[in-house]
Amino acid sequence: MAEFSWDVRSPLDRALIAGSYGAQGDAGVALTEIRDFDLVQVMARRGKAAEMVKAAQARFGIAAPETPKAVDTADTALIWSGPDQFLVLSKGGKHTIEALAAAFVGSASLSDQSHARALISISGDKARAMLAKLSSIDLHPDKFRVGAAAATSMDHTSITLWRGKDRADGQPVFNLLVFATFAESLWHTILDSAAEYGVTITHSEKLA
Amino acid sequence: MRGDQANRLNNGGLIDRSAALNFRFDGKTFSGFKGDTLASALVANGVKLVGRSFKYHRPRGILTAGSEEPNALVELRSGARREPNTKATTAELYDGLEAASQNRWPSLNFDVMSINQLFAPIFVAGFYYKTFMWPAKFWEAIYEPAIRRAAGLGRAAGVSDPDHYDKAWAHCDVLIAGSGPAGLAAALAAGRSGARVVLCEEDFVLGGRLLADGGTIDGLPASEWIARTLAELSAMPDVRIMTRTTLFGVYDGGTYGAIERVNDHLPVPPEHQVRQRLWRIVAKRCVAAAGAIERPIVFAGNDTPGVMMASAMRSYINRYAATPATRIALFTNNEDGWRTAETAIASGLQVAAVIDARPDVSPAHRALASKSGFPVLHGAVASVDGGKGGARKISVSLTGGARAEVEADGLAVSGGWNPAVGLTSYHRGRPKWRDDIAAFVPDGAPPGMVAAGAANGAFGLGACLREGFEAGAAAARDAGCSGNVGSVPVADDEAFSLTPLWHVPGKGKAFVDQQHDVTASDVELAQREGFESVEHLKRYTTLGMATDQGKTSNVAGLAIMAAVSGKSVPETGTTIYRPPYVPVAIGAFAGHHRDENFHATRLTPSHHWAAEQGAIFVDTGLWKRAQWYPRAGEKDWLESVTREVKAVRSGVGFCDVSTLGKIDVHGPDAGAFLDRVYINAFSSLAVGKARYGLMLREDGIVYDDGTTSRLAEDHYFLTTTTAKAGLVMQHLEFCRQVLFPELDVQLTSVSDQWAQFSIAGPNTRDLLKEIVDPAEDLSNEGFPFMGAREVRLRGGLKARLFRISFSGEMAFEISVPARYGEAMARNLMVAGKPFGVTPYGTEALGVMRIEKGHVAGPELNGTTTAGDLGLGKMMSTKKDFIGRVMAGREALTAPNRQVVVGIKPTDKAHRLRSGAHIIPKGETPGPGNDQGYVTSVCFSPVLDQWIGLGLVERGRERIGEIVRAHDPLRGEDYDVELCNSVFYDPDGGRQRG
Amino acid sequence: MKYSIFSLARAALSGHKNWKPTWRDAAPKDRYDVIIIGGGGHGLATAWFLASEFGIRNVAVLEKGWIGSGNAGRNTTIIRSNYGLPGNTGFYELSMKLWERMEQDLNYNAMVSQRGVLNLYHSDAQRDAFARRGNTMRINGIDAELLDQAALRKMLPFLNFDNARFPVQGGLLQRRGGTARHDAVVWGYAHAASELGVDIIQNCEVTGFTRDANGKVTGVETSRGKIGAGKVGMAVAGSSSRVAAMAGLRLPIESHVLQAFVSEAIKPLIPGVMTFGAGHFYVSQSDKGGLVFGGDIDGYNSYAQRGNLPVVEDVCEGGMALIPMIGRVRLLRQWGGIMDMSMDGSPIIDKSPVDGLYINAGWCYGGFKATPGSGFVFAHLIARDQSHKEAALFRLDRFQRGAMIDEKGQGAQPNLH
Amino acid sequence: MRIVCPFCGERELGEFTYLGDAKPQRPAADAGEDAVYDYVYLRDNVAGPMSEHWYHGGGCRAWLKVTRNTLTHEISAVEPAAGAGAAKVGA
Repeated sequence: MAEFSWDVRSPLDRALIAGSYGAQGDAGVALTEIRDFDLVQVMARRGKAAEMVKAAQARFGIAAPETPKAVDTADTALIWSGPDQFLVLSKGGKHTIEALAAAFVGSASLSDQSHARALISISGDKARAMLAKLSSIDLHPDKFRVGAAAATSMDHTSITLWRGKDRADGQPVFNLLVFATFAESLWHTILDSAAEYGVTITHSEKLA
Repeated sequence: MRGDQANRLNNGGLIDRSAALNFRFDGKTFSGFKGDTLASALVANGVKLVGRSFKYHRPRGILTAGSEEPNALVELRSGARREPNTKATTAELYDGLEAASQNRWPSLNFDVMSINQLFAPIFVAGFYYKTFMWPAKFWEAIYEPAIRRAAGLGRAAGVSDPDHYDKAWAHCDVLIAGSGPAGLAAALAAGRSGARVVLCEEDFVLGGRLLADGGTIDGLPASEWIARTLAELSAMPDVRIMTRTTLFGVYDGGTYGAIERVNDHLPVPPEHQVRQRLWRIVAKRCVAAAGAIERPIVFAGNDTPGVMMASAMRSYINRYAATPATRIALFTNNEDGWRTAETAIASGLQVAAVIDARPDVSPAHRALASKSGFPVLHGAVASVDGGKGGARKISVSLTGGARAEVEADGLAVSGGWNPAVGLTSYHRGRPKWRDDIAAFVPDGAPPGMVAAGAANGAFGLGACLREGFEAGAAAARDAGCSGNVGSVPVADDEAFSLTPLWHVPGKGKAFVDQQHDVTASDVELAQREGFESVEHLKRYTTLGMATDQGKTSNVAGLAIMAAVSGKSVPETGTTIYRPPYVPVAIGAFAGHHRDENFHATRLTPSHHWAAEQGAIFVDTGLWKRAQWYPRAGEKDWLESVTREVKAVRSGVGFCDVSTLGKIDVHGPDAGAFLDRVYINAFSSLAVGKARYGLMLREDGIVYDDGTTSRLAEDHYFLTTTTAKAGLVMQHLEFCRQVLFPELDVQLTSVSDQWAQFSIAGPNTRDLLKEIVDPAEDLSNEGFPFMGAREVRLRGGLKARLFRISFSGEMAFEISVPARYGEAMARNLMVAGKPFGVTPYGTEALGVMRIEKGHVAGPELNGTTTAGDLGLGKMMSTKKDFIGRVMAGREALTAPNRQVVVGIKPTDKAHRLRSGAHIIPKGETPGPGNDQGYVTSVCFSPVLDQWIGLGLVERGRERIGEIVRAHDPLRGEDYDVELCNSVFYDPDGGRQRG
Repeated sequence: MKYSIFSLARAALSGHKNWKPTWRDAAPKDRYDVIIIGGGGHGLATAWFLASEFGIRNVAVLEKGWIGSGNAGRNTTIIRSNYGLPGNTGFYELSMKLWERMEQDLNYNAMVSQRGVLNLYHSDAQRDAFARRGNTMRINGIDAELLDQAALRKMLPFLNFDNARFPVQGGLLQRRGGTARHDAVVWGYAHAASELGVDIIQNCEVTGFTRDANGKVTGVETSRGKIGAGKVGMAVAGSSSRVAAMAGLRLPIESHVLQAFVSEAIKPLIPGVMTFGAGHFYVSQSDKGGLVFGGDIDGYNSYAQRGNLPVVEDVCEGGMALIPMIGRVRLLRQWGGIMDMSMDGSPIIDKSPVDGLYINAGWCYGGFKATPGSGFVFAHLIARDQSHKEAALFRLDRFQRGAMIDEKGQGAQPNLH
Repeated sequence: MRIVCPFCGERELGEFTYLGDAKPQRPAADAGEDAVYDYVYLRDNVAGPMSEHWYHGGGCRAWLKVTRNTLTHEISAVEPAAGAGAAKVGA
């Protein structure tokens, strides 16, 4: 019998080189890839939006977002991803599609997206300047506040973007989910856009 | 000519005399200062001859001090960074700058092509339309190449642009174009209101005309007021001031285009930085405070070097402390022009005379003239003598008919001012005429935009400040910002009295459009020949089509047309204003998207593994797919592909097919939904089964195909072709949201969730047994052909397994979550080693599908019906589905349609090529017997010959017929046999076994 | 007035004071045998062919603005006959042959320049599609060559072969393709038609049709009064639906905006016409020196004659991807025209369901190259009440019959053609 | 051009894909060939305000009905397609 190893590789496994990139000096942008997460798309069935919200409340203890927002619980983030649908982002297998199935029976359809996306956290005092090159939406601190989310595009590629809690140093944090097969390409575009500000690159196993 | 800034004043100017910069023009070294433009540095060095004109190669100097410059165009920089047609008047000086004059040979001073001037009597507007017609063949061979070589201006680098560009978005409440008094006042008011403000200034310093003309604002000298204002604006966190940035276009929904010259003031951009950045600015309101452009008066010799706009002369003297001439004459038809005389005197220059076309001159100016000892001549400049060395003598027609001559080496001209109506006219608003200033002012501006200050025809400083301030305050208010705007900056309003004068009749060439060499008589000729509409005038004479887009010439041209056609200027009207306001580098519009970054790249989950294996990749849409896996010693791709096919057909191979579109279709009505989008039924599909489905467009033509499996009562897993994945998703969402909203169905793309591999060949089951948990029944009974279900793999991982075959072999497709994709490829190699497992690429996949007669992209070409593809029987007659009705139209069901058929050369050694046409034997090829063509070909290792599929008229009725494959493009014509499209295992025993 | 170098030289002696108008600016008469609505290239060519080939000289061309003010004066001036489907192939070649003799026919230099049109391919599938098309052309007696990368490297060394996302692999070349000076085509037809007695009436907007009791069109109502006509032909691409609606017709046409661009004039850089196969970009260089380029339509219905930034960017991205040496060349001017986008990407030249009204429409963005051919076959249709054989498939009812001529295979979605 | 997506807010043109006139309604299964021909091929080709289908494919994937003036590109109304956000139907 042959020996297998089912080791996982993130879509950025090859492209991400931890360290610094671009202009020397204090890095204006920090990029962190967050690896190995569970992500489930929850879509309300026809006429069942209210039931889905109720089911989410029961399961997560908070209301699922009905407008473009991301809400956090202790161990998950619920991120709006379209009308009557949201993503459940978590780590550690507590909220896998199997774990959630029972909660949404009859109210929503679930689709596993855990492997369909890469998750990149972008922060730093030049994060907005860099994102302005890629995103057509207004990320002004008063317009895109902590917890704001958007289903949008970067570089003609669909993404989900939401603003996390500010870093300890007060700098903003933007989380970005990109389709896995586009991830390497977008990553290079991000690096290209960020190079003039200086970049620090890391990866993490933890949700921010 | 001396290289030591002989024409630099000892004091004054906004230049940094501590920062001397060396530069080269036409190979000669000069020096200038930080704060200079190339033009001002040339002026300071006494350089008058800067370029040659487009058609007549006339010597030209510097006419203006801004982006409206028609004459002083140079090739800036060298080598790969050479930029043709760069305006010396806006090129910021840097140390080491290199510039060369253009459109001359062999040199600027001695230009052979100036011989064109001798032919000027023939080279009138539109002359080329009337000749060069005979002999017909001579146009491409002789005339046109000569014309092309003579035309054009500068030379492009001719090699790849080494610099980088990017693009960015900005958002604001109030966008302001221009930082003159109106723009700064607008920014103050809007900023104080609390609005988010973006102010764009094309210059590298803020201030606009204040920089040259000064003035007193709020009791402060203009320079101090600018500094104070800048300090106040800089303290506002939501006010963004962008210098070196030109707002060039207005698009829909409050979207504006701007170009930022980030590093054009440096020899090369610093590392990691771009040369230029394209901004898309989204603004709720926009204040167009782009100022006005002083207009020339058309008279003979008005293109002589040394003739300069009066305001430009002030700019060179006051802003740059550079004197364009030592003895200056002024020709004006308005009060404002006199400022140049004042400036000249204040700077210690001689004023030779003021020629004023108006009947009266103010007492103050008359007093100035007598005090300074220069004559005031009532009349107009009739001609200028001088050549490439510059103006020498000016002859004047005095009111009343007498003539006078004035000796001067510089002539300042002011014909009044034209508001910069470009931005406000880009939504096809036509500017309206104002008699009092004899100029067009904005009208019909795009929604949300308002003009203020000189751009709106308000020429006094006080008025500019008031209009700008009010416009800024109103814009902020409209955008919902209500902070206290404070008080409006105050300044006096200068008088502006003007008597319109466009053209001084006389002998000699009088230029309207200096860059394109359009003369007043060209305009008259156009009128005579019926090109009286301003658009005809423009097109016939090329007036206003040069790199300055007629900023200094259009209004004069149409005024002259108005005069000769007996109409008023407003009746004559303007041409359509089009963006960009200034020419913008194509590279900036492209930004990051060039070379390998032109489009995004999608990588399959096993990409890096395949790369390790040495795979050759092919672009398929955005995807990189492994095309084949060459091995040492293989002489070409065909040998590799043939090996891969043989390995699959005799053993087992696998191929990453993750590029297929994959869609989760959920919901109680999922089956009913699929019944409507596919021609065949899916509601009847049993859970655990897969079925091939065909989708039509509503016009009855085949759209896409793929296998769809039912994983649960309310869950289907649909696959699409690689090419159509995104479009099918969009189409299905349209069906779900628009056409059939009553159905309870949900769609999610899971294309990226699953790494999917096709495993094919007689040993497939043996290999799978190594991978799949032994508890799973993979026998023909336990997992029959077209079965589909979730299985557990060794190690516990869950996967989806589909018993489907594209190759015609015993085959499965297996899906694992994508992050396991690479491990899957490695594990298949390990597990398959005993069976000789072979990874195969898209070429082998294609070979096997052709051998099997499966249709793909070349056959699903957007014009074929299900019947054409031999799939007509799949069309259900028991239900409605997209495309059902239109598929029944007569021409789509005609018996003589071209249908899919197999094709093979009768000579087994002959290669078959796609794109060859099918012609009946014994006939001469022509449109009447062109019966179809070869769509797909491959070398079939099984048949040991080239085979293919084709679309051939009545093909299925003609199996066995020998026809010609006619391929004149490749010089081939050979016999082929029409045959059954399934070349391999026609009864399908292998895939079912 | 005969144009030649001699007449020019003579005129020069008299200071060019004796030139007559290129065409007579006519006032409308009460009635014409044929009225052509639309003073663009197609309408004027139709009038000229009616007069010169079919002996019908009592013709008026009605133009709501100035002649050539529509798409005739807004296109990127390309001429070619490299089509692949029956209906198109023969028609565009007929047109090409007329281009080749136009200047002598009209005594007007329209600067027809057969500098070659090259369509680039970047994949095997594209090559195969071009091979199919090129062979169709050859079978129809049209020149076509399939070039590989090596040939292109020699011919156009500046293309991005080695650093490209989608490397150029080869191209389909029609050497007889090229460009022509668009405005001059309009003026040339106007000049020649006017010489034969055709009335060219500018600033005359058609506002309706007059019909008899049987519904037959008897003339038009215009901003300059009623004008009677035996037959009325419309050649108003961009406005076809609006004019047809005056006769109560709905057409299989949508109006879309196509943007086009010109750069500053530079010395000769790009020899022929080329089309990028992996993005939306095509380019040629005008005799004046500007790079004339364009790409895809904006994609939404529009009569605004202007477009938006995403397409500008898309086109320039294509340009930079293909020809990275144009990065520092500056875009000088952008504009937009209204395209009659038909449901299969091919034109309609047919009698309309309304007696006496003839339709010439649906040119998508390919109308310029069709100008002489369109004029000829439309004149034929109007004069003989029968389609010319090379226009026999451009029927209005082809959509009802399922006989579309869909080169791109995009179906009834005009913005994809 | 910018479209206010009822779900996402104002977004730029590049996020949307155009389909066309939203007025034609897909005929019933038994409507016959002429009705379907009309639906598939004939257009009013409105010069002025027109109701159109746009797809927010670069965002929330909702199909929208946008009222837009084809002469000026001005957008006066945006509403979701009947089945976009249909989970709220009857809720």
